[in-house]
Amino acid sequence: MTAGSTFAEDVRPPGPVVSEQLLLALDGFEGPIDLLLTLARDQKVDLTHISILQLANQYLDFVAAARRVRIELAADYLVMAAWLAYLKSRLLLPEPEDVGDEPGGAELASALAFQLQRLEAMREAGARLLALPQLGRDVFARGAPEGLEAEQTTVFDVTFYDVLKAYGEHKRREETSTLTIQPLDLYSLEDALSRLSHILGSLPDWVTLSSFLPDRSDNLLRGRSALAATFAATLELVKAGQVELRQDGAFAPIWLRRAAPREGAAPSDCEGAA
Amino acid sequence: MIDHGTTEVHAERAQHLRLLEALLFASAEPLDEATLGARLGQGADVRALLVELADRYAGRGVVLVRVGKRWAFRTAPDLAPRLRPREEVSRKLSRAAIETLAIIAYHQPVSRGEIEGIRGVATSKGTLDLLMEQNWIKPGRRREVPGRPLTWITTDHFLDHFGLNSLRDLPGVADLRAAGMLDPRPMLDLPQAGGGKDGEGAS
Amino acid sequence: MIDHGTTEVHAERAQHLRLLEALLFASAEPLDEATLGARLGQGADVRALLVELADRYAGRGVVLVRVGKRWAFRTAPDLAPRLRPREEVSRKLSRAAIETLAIIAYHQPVSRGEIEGIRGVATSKGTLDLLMEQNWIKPGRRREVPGRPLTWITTDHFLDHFGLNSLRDLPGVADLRAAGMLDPRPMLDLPQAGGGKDGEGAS
Repeated sequence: MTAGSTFAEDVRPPGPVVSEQLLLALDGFEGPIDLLLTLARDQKVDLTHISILQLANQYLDFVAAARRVRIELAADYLVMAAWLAYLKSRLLLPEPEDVGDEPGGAELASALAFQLQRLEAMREAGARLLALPQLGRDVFARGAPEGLEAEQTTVFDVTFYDVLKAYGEHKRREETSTLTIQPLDLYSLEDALSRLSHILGSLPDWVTLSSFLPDRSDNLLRGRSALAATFAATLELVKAGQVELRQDGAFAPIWLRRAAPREGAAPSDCEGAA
Repeated sequence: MIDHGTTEVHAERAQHLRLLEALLFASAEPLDEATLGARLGQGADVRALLVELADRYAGRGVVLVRVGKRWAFRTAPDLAPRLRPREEVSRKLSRAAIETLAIIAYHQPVSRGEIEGIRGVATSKGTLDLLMEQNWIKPGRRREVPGRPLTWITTDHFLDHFGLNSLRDLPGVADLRAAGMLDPRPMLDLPQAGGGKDGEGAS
Repeated sequence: MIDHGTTEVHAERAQHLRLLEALLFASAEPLDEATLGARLGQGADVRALLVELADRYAGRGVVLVRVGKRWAFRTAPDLAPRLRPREEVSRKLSRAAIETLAIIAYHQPVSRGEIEGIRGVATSKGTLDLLMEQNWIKPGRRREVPGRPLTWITTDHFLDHFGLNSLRDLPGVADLRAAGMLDPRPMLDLPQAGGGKDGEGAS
């Protein structure tokens, strides 16, 4: 920065003095390049013939003036000022011999000139682009396009079976909705016990268990439950010592008789458990 | 002198036609003659211009039509199938709709109230609409009871669609039962007397 | 015999033209030749038909224009002052947005870093967003350099919006190219507003 002010004092810029207007417009600039481009336009020459040295001076003056008026100045402007001061020194001093890869002052200057020209060119291009007839502003598309989408017709996938099934399900629901659960007609253990005890007194000798079964052949379920209940009842009676049981082989008929009041001969004693 | 004048008139008329064309093309709504006249400016015979423009487009892929008192470009009606090809989308019918259809088929003529009574749930209007849209049901006579409710019956298209010759061919409840369509879901296969699985047909 | 044949060919061509006209009228968006070809059916020389149709509409109030590889009917640009709605509420684009759009249009594909290099300032977040919202730009390929920066390119809608047949029709593009203004010249590492933290531009 010191370099900038030093230069500003040493070499009076040939360009116009920094205008107050420009200072006031500082906030409107989009950064240092934008400002440089505006300053360059002040040279009122074709950008291809711009004097970068003069431009650097203008910029440095501007920054110096800006810092006198307003203390705060975005860092970018100061960085650019430093860079331009450097560029200026490279332009004014003879090129050193030993720079190697580093670009020379003239190269840097032309690169900066190109950058400015290109930005200017893009600004002009943007303006020309926006001057073209625009759709919806100057040129219009069809206001009420019919559209090209296929017209969709819905086809319901229902078979006759679906209809019948729906009706069947409906009927069934109707039926089940009035269904009362009927008690199962089963022959109970109590029934069997009372029946057995009742008949038992009149038994002289061995009788098959099946002959005790109530005659309910019309109802298979009741018949089976009677068999099971009667068998369970005989076991109960055996346990109570009132009945003797005998079976002569697997799946053979089961025999029973009233138990003799404590006599030894009971060949079925062990078989009774079978 | 006269030639010059006619050329000018000609050019103006052509320009009017161009503007008319562009205005009608760009508008989202049909435009009436007053609006068009205001846009064309004084001295334009809008009606005559419109007729001329319509003539130019006659027989083309796009035609100028009058909609009420307004004008609009439309694609030619005969091209509609080529512009918007029909596409069939297959969808499942809701259970409620199928059941409603079945009940109408079996109980017809049946009023909406009766359908609801049979189904035990309210029937949405959309369901009957949908079935009518498919041309499966149609309104029958009004029932001569208070409120004179409309009844619903099935259409010939219903018979056609489901491949029935007549409503008499609709399987009866007994047939449905025999076909197992009334079977409760197998729960406990209790051995009933005569335990044969096919004993139900007798009932 | 021959006469009959030619008449038939003639009639088919006329019908193709009608359909083409209707398709383009009916569509809200420009249509590409493949789509049109599919609609016309096999054997239709879509390109030739389009050229004929465009010829017929030349000089009229509505014209057939080519937008990139697609075609659309649009009102004639010269009628703009007569068609433009009175109260123009077109949103003003910011200078940054216009510049960015121009850079993308003329330099595409171009990375954000490159845009910033050209403009000398960081691109505010809203700028690319806004341009994308207008459907004027879209992301292109990533550049195969370190960091793989995303590039930006213009859309077909950009061409449509500005009435361009192709990017070659961008105003002054040939001159700019000839003057080297569109060269992908490596950028000078000038100090940038916004601090140039991403070195994309320098690469």
